[in-house]
Amino acid sequence: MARIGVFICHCGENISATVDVAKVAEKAGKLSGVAYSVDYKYMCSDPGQTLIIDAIKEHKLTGIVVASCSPRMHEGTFRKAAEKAGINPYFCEMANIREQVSWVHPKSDATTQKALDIVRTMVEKVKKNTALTPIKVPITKTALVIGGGIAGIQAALDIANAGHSVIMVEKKPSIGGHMSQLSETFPTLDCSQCILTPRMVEVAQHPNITLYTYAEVEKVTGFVGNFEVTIRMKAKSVDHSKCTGCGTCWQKCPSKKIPDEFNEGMGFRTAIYSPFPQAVPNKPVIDRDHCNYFQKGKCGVCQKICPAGAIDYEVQDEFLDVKVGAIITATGFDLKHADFFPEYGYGQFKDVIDGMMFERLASASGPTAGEIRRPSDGKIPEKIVFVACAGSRDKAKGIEYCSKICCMYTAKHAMLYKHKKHDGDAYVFYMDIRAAGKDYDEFVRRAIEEDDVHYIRGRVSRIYEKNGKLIVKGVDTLMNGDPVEIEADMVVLATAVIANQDAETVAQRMHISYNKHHFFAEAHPKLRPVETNTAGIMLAGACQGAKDIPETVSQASASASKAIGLFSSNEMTREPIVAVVNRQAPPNFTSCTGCMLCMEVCPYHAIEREEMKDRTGNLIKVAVKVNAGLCQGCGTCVAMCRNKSIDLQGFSNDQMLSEVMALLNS
Amino acid sequence: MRIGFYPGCSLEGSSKEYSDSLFAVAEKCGIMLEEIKDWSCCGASAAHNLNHDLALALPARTLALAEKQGFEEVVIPCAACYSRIAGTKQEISNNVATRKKIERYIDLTLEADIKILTVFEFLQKYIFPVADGHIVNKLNQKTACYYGCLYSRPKETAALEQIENPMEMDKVMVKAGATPIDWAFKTECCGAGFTMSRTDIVAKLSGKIIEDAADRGAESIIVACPMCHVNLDMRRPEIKKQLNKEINLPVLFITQALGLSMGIPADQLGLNKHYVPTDKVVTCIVKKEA
Amino acid sequence: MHEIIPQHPAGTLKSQMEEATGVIVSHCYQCGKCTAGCPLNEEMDVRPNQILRMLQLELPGYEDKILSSLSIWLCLACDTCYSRCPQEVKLSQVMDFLRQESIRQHKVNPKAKDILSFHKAFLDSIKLNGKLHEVGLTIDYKLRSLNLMQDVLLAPSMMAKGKLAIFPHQVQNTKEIAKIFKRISEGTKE
Amino acid sequence: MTPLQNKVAELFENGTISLMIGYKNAINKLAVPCFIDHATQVEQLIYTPECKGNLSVYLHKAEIKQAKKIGILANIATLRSLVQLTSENQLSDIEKTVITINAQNEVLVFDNMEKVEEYVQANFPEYTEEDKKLLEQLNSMTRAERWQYWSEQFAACVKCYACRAVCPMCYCSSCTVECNQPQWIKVSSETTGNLEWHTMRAMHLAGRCINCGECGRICPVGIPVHLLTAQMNLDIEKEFGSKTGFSCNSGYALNTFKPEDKEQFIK
Repeated sequence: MARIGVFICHCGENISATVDVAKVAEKAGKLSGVAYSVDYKYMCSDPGQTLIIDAIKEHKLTGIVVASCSPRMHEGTFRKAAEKAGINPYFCEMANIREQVSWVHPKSDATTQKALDIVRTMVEKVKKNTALTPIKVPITKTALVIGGGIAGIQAALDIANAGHSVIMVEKKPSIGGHMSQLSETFPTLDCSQCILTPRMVEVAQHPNITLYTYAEVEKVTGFVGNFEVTIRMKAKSVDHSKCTGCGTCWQKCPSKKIPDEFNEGMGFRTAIYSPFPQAVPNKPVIDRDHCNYFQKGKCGVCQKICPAGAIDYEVQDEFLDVKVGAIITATGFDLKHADFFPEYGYGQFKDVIDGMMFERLASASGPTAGEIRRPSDGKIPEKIVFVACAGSRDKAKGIEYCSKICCMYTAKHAMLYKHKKHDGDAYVFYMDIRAAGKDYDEFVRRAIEEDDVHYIRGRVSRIYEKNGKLIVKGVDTLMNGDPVEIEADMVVLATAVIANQDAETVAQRMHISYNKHHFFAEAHPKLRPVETNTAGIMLAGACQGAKDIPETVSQASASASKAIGLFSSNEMTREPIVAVVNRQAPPNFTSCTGCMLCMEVCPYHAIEREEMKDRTGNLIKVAVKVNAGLCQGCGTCVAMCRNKSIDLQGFSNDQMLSEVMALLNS
Repeated sequence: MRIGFYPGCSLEGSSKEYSDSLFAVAEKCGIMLEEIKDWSCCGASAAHNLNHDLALALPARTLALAEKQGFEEVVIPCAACYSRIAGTKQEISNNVATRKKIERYIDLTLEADIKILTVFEFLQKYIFPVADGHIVNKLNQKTACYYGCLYSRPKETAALEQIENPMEMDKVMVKAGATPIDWAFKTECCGAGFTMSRTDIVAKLSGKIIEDAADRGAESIIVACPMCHVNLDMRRPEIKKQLNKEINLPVLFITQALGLSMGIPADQLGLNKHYVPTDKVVTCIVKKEA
Repeated sequence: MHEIIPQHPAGTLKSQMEEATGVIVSHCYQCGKCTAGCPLNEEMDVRPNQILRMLQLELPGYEDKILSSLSIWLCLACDTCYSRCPQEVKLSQVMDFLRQESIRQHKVNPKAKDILSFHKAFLDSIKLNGKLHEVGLTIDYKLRSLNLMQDVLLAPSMMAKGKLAIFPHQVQNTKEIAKIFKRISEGTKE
Repeated sequence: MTPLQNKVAELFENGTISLMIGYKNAINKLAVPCFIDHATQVEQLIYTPECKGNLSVYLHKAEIKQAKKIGILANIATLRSLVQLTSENQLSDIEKTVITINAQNEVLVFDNMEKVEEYVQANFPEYTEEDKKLLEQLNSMTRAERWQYWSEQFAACVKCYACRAVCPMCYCSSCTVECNQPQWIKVSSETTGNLEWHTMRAMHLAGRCINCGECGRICPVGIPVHLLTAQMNLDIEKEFGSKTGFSCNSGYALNTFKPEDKEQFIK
């Protein structure tokens, strides 16, 4: 016989202002199976919890209903109290009479009645509750870091330094990411490569880090603590265990006219190449799409001259299966390119360039050795126009968000130009200046006040070329909307930060969600900003949204700490709110008929095929079972099952129907 | 299939040579165009400046007549008429209530599913497949292809693939043996409807266009819009005053230029009707090499 | 001509405009790209982005300033503004509306007289013939605008070039066109 | 000996099958199912237009499954249900040989489901004229009239569950209607409970019914119960473009999600 205790909370005035709590407590006390009922000002307070614990002990309660706020707030609190009092915590249920009643209705009898109705449904539910035990899952204490940019590097180093092993996968031939392409960084103007390369080397040399470059994650299965990952090791055509990185091969390679991605196409590389001098590892790969040997079947120069005999044309992509406990996704971003802005002539006029190209021009390791020279004729521009928001905050072009970093890098670009060409003119067309970071606004002011960069508030309508000059047609909205026409030698567009082209594929492979612009979605924008909705998969850097280096590094460390936290115990416990397939005595074993419809609809791939066999190994029946580690308790499978063979613990069909019947039979 | 033809008012008057040359080219290639019977004016900028319903009703009447007469496609060589009629078609097919209202005004029913062809689409679809056999001359000159506003904007009815740097006319001119130049004013506004009411503005805007074309070495300007033609050709005295210099750059309709490459006599193409003499264009022509 | 100018219900200029055109004024974030690309920005007394700004703020006096501006009559409807607007504000439709409202409230800028005369003469020609009669339009326009001497030298040469017809081309049933005008003027009065 | 009997005897003799499910004559020239486990019994086998029953329903029985090598005589509806059952993973552990007789009276033997699928696709059956007429009548009714019609029909139902027993797609070892903790469907035979039962059954068969019509034919009180699922099939074919019993790996229209689906919730 059930002995249920009902505890009605006033929540200060939050509930009692509109609900007659004393009346609810009184009426609840008369419900069948209710042995004790009381109201109290703050149930979640220490005395409130003590009241519950004492009542359970004193009245030998078998289950409790706490009528107060949303279970999101205090279910854990009250379940712990129940456990302390010696009953299974899953015999504690909450009736939400705050968010669902007092906050949304005026004071009236009907409001009190609704509160009572909700209490009654939960009383009926708790009568059907069963004791549940948390699920224990072992943890593989290895992290996978996808992406070797500054985000991945930071996360990998943090986890590795905490003593756990890390596998880093980078799709390019070298780690370093976009940061390795940058010239100097705001707001301190220190050299990007100078601060980055030591970190890259540290990754390569760290005993806890295994680095796979020129590799991609092919498949992810499993669940938090127990992921199984397949990595595609793309054929490098160079045996890195033999290669010494001497560089003879790329000096002699005859395919010399391949646009150099690292220099944003403003220079050339060879078919066998290492992307930049500070690359890690600084050993080459063969770009088969541009290699004469692979395209035309002749050449083979590199193989002939390699002193280490490291060149192998026959090698194929290989697949490696690894087990990891946590995954840090740090796949980075891309920039919107090409003819995106036809009115600005990007792609049409050589001297209309984007921000990343400017970084390469300003970089000491770039194609001009750090001198700002325009791509068309190599002349040093006398006048440069910088256009902010060239693609961002532009609904018509499909990118309505702010790219966040452009205000700062545009100020930096203008400043770098002025530092190198003192008598040059720099104009910035902007809509708003968003410089909200530490020392950021000071930086922009410095560009304006000390370096005499002309900021014009207004958007550019069109850029065209005439007599070797770029005519920039804009407007000064601070001067009564007067048109402004500038004859510039070079134009730098602050193009939008966008998600990687393959972001959607990556997200689908990882089973993580993403927004309409294909940036990966965090579990909660404020309270869980580095986790995804899939437990055990964290986000770092610009794959989640545009961000600058300081923010990227903080986020990387944050996600690393999530992984380290996970690895701090040998196993983890999970709420037992998972689906189960019923079990019956042989020869039925279960009422499941193995139609597998649930398997297809399960968003977490938590349902597996199960074969029932007799002692001699003969197959008797095919059914399904739920992997409790993967199941998130969403209940989709329950809805799909025709003969109710699958049920959700803690929210079983029986419990749900009891709740409904309690309402209907009132 | 019968191809409908909507000349619009200008092609019956000030830009008769556009219509004449289009028919000459079509005839040469064996394509028949049939005028929509009893068509009326599209309302031009006057209607949409003063009354939105009228700006829909006038084009709708013509569309309804074309449908009634069984045309599946209608060629509209005038850019202004094209813009008004394509815009009307779009608005009517997007909004049932508007369609019902307009049907009441014009006392005709319409489906608004007729295909409207610009002169570029017409040339591409019907003339290009057979043109090579008819092109006997090479225009042998640098031309500036001028598209103006009405083909390129608004984006909902734009008849051009790249609205900031269209190439449709340039392709036709390459076919005719000319060398289209890359220039900056392909889709800038010429002043359009202000041709009579604000000649000063027309002179200013059209002057910039002519000047840029001349600066970049064009020997002729090619247009596909009667308003552009009037402003660029007829308003030369005002433009001369505005620029303080005389630029004798002839302005040809696209069909006139194509007609010349097909060996159609200049008179038949109406070249004698222009204000800026077109002799230079004609003298540039050489026989196409076999 | 006045009879075919639509009648609008009461409400602020902004709310009437938004209802009639579907354009939402708050979408404009004042980047100024419309003004930057406008071929006549230099001639305008109130710049395109400023017209939207005034509609956004709705401060006293702004409605009059908009409706009596020359800018709304200078707009050529070339749509350069809309085609490049990052927020897809259909400014040309706003201008169409404002012109009609300016006539209705008798606030047409005196400097726009010629432009309005031309539009009216144009529509009258259509109302009469179903098609535009250029000679008729020219004479009508000259009478309305009193620009009697303008283009006097042009007409004979146009006629000589066969570019002008002395007698109008007409649609077969000109009454049909007149009826459409009548129905619209009645319809818009409702 | 008919060609069918010869063929089946041959299959027994060469060890292809150890149990044959077919039809035999009963009184009043009715065809009833028969189960043969030896070549000597093949002379009972008949195949006449009366052989309408859907024999695939027996494949779920534990006793039949024990036979290991099963031969089954299949009319077109049975073939279709075999295809549908395969797509629902119900026949993967049964070794079966499928025998049918085509329009030219030739005996065809299929040793795998691909061939069955091919045959079904080439000979896909239409609805009978009678069913078409009835559906048309039902569809021309107003909603209220239709409710009235079915209420009257189901008032006569005695809940004998023959419709379920004869249905090859009702293969659950325990049916929801018998689930009593919680009890979803009223068990007593009265109109509301009857409507509940038939509505639930129709929903469970939505997009799965293979239109054999057995449920309607078997009903002792003559309710055309098969029309419910027949109409549902038409709707699903229209909405999702999928036919039942047409492909062995088509997936189920009501739980298949595609990126191009117009609903946004899955994205």
